Amino acid sequence: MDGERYTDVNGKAIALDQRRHASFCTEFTVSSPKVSIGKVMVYTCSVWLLAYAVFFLTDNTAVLSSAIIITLIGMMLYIHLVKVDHESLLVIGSLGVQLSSSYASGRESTSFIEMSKIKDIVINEAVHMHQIIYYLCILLRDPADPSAVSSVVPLFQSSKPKLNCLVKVYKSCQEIISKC
Amino acid sequence: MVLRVFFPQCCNRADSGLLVGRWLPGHDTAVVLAVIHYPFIPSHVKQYLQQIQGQSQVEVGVLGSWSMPSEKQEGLDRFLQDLSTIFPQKRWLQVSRQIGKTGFSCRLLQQPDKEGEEKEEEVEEKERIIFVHYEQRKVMLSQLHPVESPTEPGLENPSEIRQVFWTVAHSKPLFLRDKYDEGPLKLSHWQSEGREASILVELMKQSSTPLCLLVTWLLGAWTWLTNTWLLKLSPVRLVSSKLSSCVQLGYRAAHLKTVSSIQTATSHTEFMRKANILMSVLLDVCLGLLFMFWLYREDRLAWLAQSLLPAADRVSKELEELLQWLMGAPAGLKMNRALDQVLGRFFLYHIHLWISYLRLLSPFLEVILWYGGLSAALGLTFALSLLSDMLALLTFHIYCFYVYGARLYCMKLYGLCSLWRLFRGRKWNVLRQRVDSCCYDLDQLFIGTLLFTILLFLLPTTALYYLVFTMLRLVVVVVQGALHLSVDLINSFPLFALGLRVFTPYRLAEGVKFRVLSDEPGTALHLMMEMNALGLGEVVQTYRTPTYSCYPRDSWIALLRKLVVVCWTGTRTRRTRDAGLLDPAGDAMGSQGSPVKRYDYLLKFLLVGDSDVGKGEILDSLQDGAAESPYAYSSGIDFKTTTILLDGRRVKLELWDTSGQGRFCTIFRSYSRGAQGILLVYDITNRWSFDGIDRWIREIDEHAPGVPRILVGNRLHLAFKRQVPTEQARAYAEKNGMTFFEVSPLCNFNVIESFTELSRIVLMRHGMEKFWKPNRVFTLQDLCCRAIVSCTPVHLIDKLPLPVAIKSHLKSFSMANGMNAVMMHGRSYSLANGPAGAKGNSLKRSKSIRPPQSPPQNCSRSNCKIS
Amino acid sequence: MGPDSAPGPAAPWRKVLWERQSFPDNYVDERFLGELRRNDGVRQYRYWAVVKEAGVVGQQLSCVAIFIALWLYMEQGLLSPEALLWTSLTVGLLGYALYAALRPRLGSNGEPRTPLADLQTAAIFLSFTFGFSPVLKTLTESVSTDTVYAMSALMLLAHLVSFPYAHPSPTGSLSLNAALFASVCLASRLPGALHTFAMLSCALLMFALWPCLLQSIRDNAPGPSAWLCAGVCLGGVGGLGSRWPGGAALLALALLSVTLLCPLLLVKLQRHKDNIQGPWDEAEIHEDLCHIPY
Amino acid sequence: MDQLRKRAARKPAPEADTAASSGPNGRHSICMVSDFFYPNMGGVESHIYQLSQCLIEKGHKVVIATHAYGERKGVRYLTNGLKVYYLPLQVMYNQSTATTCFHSLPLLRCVFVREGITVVHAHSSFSAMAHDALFHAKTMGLNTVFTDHSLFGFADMSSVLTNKLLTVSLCDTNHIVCVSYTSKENTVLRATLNPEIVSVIPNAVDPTDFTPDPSQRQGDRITIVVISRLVYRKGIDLLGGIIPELCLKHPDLHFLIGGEGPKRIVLEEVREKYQLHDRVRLLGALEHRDVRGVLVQGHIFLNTSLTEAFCMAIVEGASCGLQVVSTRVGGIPEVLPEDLISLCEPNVRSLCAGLESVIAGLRSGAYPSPTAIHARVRHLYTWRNVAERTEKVYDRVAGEEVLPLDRRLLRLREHCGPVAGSIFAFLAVVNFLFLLLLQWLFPDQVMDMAVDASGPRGLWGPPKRDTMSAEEAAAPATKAE
Repeated sequence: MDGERYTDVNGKAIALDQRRHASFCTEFTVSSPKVSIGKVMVYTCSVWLLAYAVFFLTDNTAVLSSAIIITLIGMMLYIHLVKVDHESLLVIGSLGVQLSSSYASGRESTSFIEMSKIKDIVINEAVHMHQIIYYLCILLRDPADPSAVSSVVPLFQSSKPKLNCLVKVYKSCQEIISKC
Repeated sequence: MVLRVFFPQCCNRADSGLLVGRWLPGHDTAVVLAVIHYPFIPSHVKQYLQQIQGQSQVEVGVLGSWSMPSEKQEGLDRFLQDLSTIFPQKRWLQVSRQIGKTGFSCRLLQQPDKEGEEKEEEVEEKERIIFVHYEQRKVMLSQLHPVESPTEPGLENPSEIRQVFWTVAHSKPLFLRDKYDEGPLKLSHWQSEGREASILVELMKQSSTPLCLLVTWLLGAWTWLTNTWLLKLSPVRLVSSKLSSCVQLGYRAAHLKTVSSIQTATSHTEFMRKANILMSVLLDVCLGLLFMFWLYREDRLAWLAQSLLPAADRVSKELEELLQWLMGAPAGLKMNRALDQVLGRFFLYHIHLWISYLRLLSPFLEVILWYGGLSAALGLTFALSLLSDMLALLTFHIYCFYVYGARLYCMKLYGLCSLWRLFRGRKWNVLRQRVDSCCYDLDQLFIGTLLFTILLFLLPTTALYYLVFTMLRLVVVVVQGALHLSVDLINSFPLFALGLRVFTPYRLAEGVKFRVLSDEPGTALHLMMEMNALGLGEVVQTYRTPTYSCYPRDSWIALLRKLVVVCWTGTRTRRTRDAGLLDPAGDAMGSQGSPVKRYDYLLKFLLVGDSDVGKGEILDSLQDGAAESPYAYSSGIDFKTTTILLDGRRVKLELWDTSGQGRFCTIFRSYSRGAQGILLVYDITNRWSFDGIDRWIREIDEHAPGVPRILVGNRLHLAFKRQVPTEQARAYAEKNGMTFFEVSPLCNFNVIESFTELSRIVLMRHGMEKFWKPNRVFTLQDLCCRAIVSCTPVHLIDKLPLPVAIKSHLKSFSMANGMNAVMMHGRSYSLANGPAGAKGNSLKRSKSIRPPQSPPQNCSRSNCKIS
Repeated sequence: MGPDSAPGPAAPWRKVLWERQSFPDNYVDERFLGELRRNDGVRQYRYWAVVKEAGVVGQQLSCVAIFIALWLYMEQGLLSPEALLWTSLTVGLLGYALYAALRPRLGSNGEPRTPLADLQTAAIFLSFTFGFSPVLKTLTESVSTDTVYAMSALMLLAHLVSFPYAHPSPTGSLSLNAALFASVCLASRLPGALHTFAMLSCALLMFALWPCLLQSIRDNAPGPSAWLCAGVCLGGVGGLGSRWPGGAALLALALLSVTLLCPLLLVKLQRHKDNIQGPWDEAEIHEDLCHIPY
Repeated sequence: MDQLRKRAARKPAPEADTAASSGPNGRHSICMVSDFFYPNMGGVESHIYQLSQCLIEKGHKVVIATHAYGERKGVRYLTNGLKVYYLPLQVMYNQSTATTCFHSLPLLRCVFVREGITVVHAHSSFSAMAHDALFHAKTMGLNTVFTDHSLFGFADMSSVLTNKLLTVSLCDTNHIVCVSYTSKENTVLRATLNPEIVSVIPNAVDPTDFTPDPSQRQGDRITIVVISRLVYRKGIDLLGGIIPELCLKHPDLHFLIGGEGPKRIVLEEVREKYQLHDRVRLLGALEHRDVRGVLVQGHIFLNTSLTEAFCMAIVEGASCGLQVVSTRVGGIPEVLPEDLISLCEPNVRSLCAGLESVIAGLRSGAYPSPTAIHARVRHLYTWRNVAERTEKVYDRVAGEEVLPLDRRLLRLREHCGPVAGSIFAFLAVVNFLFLLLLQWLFPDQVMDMAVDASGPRGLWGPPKRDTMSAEEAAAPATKAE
């Protein structure tokens, strides 16, 4: 963990945590800021107030209850499916690369890619929404002919770090891959 | 290089001994399977390993030594090192645990095979070794996805994890040995508790065999029954294919067959499939029994039976009211009174018919229901499909209405489309696949406009009927679709797989994930390998048993298309034609032998001649001629494609049948555009048709000058009442510089030959040889064919003892040479472009036409003499 | 900002790209836009010639008016279908005689139609019209009257718009079809089947055959044709005026504006014409490439 | 408003000093914008590609922005690290994007900012994207250059409208490049420009691609080669008239026609009517690399265009040593010296006469050998020369100052007339506000600068691999950091 401050493509601050388990095994964790209680409170309160206003005008309680339920469900879905707290990339030399992302609700989704399937790890450029960003991605080797690229696995999809952060990750990945 | 050691968790605390396992080929990876504790006798170890290898095709070996810190420590290391000499290995692991350290420490001894002084070299920095701990039981039982072939995943895919899984899974015999039994060796590895349960399983397996046999026999009987001639009759077959209950029956039978097969499932997928099917059948039957239990209490059946008939009556009454409403001014729509009345009466009559049928049916209804209810014993699905069938039968009249409405509406729409084109003074050009402008005659315009107006004013009436009945049909179909969907669900639901996934998630593994256990400096890296359970959606997708209802009858999209698009079939075919027809590089040169096409040249021929001279017969006689429907009605044109062999080249012909009436000369004009050859057809039993040829030739010279043409006398099989003598026809052909044929599509005589010659002339005229002769190396087959043809008349080829394919090939060759001959003596080509063509070109080309090899006369004679 | 500094070199500037010249790229010669030409090939119109040409439009307009007037007569029962039939028959025969008389002199366009073919066509016309007239009668009875009027008005307008005024014969498909459509709509509102039949045959005479005759007359005798047009116009105004004065007034206005006012405007506005030609213009192909001599 | 004006006034400053920082060694960073680029093939496309390559050789930084072609979207790298942005914009009508004046601003701004663009160079007046780019660049305070590749008439309504649009979009463009003097006159008239800011820089051909090879010719015949899209503007109807006349006169005359298009029907009809199937060969659409192989088979190159700004085809033909016969339209008379080309009026008779004379000359062997012709033509038009002259334009443009918003509005008003002027002034204001919004949402400093991969001074050292895809490209780029 070094002092350098990183931001994502929208300028929000993110933290990059690099942990070396061994000379050939490194784990990067990009953690985006936690979901702020205050903001959530503001949103929910605003929605509920609105619902209450409607209820006040047309006094049927269905509006109120439905508003409450909808906000609750929406929040649940949000923290369970959308909001990613931190994404981590575990590079184990000669064994493989493991990407995992943990959601705000604590749900973890992990996938492991063997070294034999990986062709290279590169930084790529892409058009995202209406801006053009750099992103880190793993090139999978095509089993048919080893020189070709069958598909691309983008890394750190939810928290999109900026170039300097990517370069840092990229360099140490490259050195591990090149060593083994 | 980094060394991976897969270490079973259960051996963490085992006392010291030998590590038994396997080095994975292609990776420097060691899979530790068990630890043999000493004291032991090396020879025992070796033979034990031998027999293990015998039982499981895994080359298990001694990997190294394992030392657990305890008292009587002294001399242990020395001893362990000596072991390495006893079990000669290329690489020798020395894994040991120190007290107070969680991590292992490991030394790797390399020793050359040759008997030299044992050079021992220690791995300098410990981090070069990864210990991957795994849970033996889970790994043994789990199945990695996507599932692959059960053979060893060795060279074809170097995936390391898969190899580890394979190794562990296949060394079951080693685990089945009990630790505590009286063997010479003591091992520590995972082993199953609860032997009794497994014994029970064995007993069940034994007992299930005769049951399976019984079921198989029953099934055999059933299949025999279905294959009896009675059920082979086409109507029965058709009906049974339409009745979803029959389909369901056959489907279940197939299922039972798979389940009750005696040989054990070898591969994972097969096993899962069987289990799933079994579960779904069981579930199905249980539901069915429940249903029956509900159905047969406090005579719901009778109540159903009584309520059914009134319901049907109500439906039909509703329909009648609907029709009455339609026959009035529905929703204030202005409809044509007369047509409205006619249609309404027609449909009303149908309803009456229907009601009378129902009345006939009524007394037996309850019995039918009772027996139908029994079918639920075969499973709920069966009952459901039976229900849908009954629904289909009860709403047959709605279906009829729908069909009538649709047809009427389609016809109207076609008419309006083409007449609208005429209204704007356009016409659809088939060859170009686009709308061209053309000037019609005055009377054409007048009549067309009259018809257009009439149709336009009648359209809303029919459209309304179509709409209403489509709606009705849609309701019925939706209900049926829901039934089918539920049946499908029960049929294909992978219950067993889901159970596995829920209760023992590790059984269906999507992959693995690693957890870093301890990274204290100085020791090797320790990882924990865990299973990544398969997602539920994945499970359902993978193990869903395929069902019969995947075919479009039940898929909603297809169904909607059937409902809505019925009236656009015409346009659909046209669009498909777009793709199919002449490629943008439209001329025969453009389409020269690109390998993807299944033909070398694409030629467009026109069959012209007066009406009913049998152009249609000629086309129909082409067995492989793929027919294309006319692009819209009132065109009177359709075309077939066939592929002929010409001198060893595949030539694809598009044969356009212009309808004979003279009125269509405008259309004929547009066709003659792309046409590269014309067959003038007349009927030898019909004098007029022969005289009509003059007019056609004039037409051709006007619209398509110089296009090669041949004269074809049709219906040779009616030669006994011929009115056109052959000699006269041939003389006429000579005069007009055409080649002449008399064909008979009935006995398939000379038809293909005539096409072949025409295409040969056309290709010659396009100067095709220049394209294929130089870059063409004669295959041995071609040379042989030439040799044979040069000494065999064409009619003898059939008698040659050769396979059919080669015969046709030979024929094509002999035809080729024969044609050249005909063309030479009948100077057909040089005159073919008589009036319109430029003399200079034609003369000079006639020289260039001369075929290189002079063909033997006899075969050409034979060609012409036969006719 | 001036051109990039370059001393006026000795060699004069040439308008070529293939030789390097010592002038800056953005050099502007005094011969710049030298080949710009304005308004060449603009033909000057003379007023009366234009009026004569516009007469054809007027007469077509009034043809429609006459048709409408006839229809009005029929609808109000002031004109019996038999009378209409006989008159149209006689007129048709006269017209055909005139046409036949004129034809050999114009000659030369394709093969001449034989009288037999003409007879056949006429037979087809009559038989189809007669056969369909009952159907047509019931066709629009359930459709409200104003709809029919609107439709037919629209169609007549389409007929007038898409009528090939330069060469009335052969009549353009769209215009003829539109006219026939309108006449069918109108005829179907008439009281009896015979009325419909008469109306349709009259429409045929007026919209299909009259243009051919007019064309041949124009080709042969330009002088009389102008008076013919004038006569038709007067007839239209008069015929319409006898039933519907307001419409007649409108028609008269329209005729005046079309035949006199618009040409006046055209001639007046000629002076303000200003179009630019130059070497950049797309060359247009003059000769007729359909039949090249050989 | 005044602080808006302040922003506007302040806006050019960073651009200016970047220009200054790259000023002394005269290194510009240029963004070529056009709808037409590879995989679409044609004159404009090859012009952009070759020009960019030469500019990269000269040490400038060049990126290309075009719209996405089917699967080809995102960022790609071509030879020498020439970076191409295939932006996902909606294509409306034959490969030209739909324009709303605004929706392309965010992406184009992103490109301009992250590449540190100093000069925006738009191509082809048919491309809506190019006009958008000019508009946005002016809003962002960048200098702009526009290259016009095509001629327009003034006769009909549509051309009046398009000319008005061109007037508006070129009204504050710093410099305009035309490919021939005729095209310059045309553009000046259409856009009512000051002719001083219009430079004439012809297209070029790569002479090494088009070398003669007389051995390919067949001695027993005379072959006339025609290579063009088979459309009306290329005068295919004339060709259809020419073919039968000449073929009837000269039995040893053969036609070789490459290209595809709606007018193919005409030629096929002629061929069928006169049975010239073995003398007139329609080759269909040709790849650019096949063109030379077709050209060298012929003796005469025929061009029947009805309008051409600068006909590259005849230069290619001449470079392959063919005798060129062409119509005297547009800029064609300026292209080749009189002895290499014989010009005819655009009608069948004159073209036939010209061809007759050339054929006679060929029979009598009056013309110089193909190699001689090639030797003369090869030095006429080279991309290096084009690049040098374009560089001059850039140098001149980079110095000029960009009008702030208020003066820009005034200029629009007085230059494009009260109606259109005020409309577009309004649009410009809206665009400016939109830009401010974007700058507030995604500030420039948040965007990370793109690594410069192009050219000798790029980060990849000497370019070695051809057409590398973005992934492989970006990897070394970041390695080198």
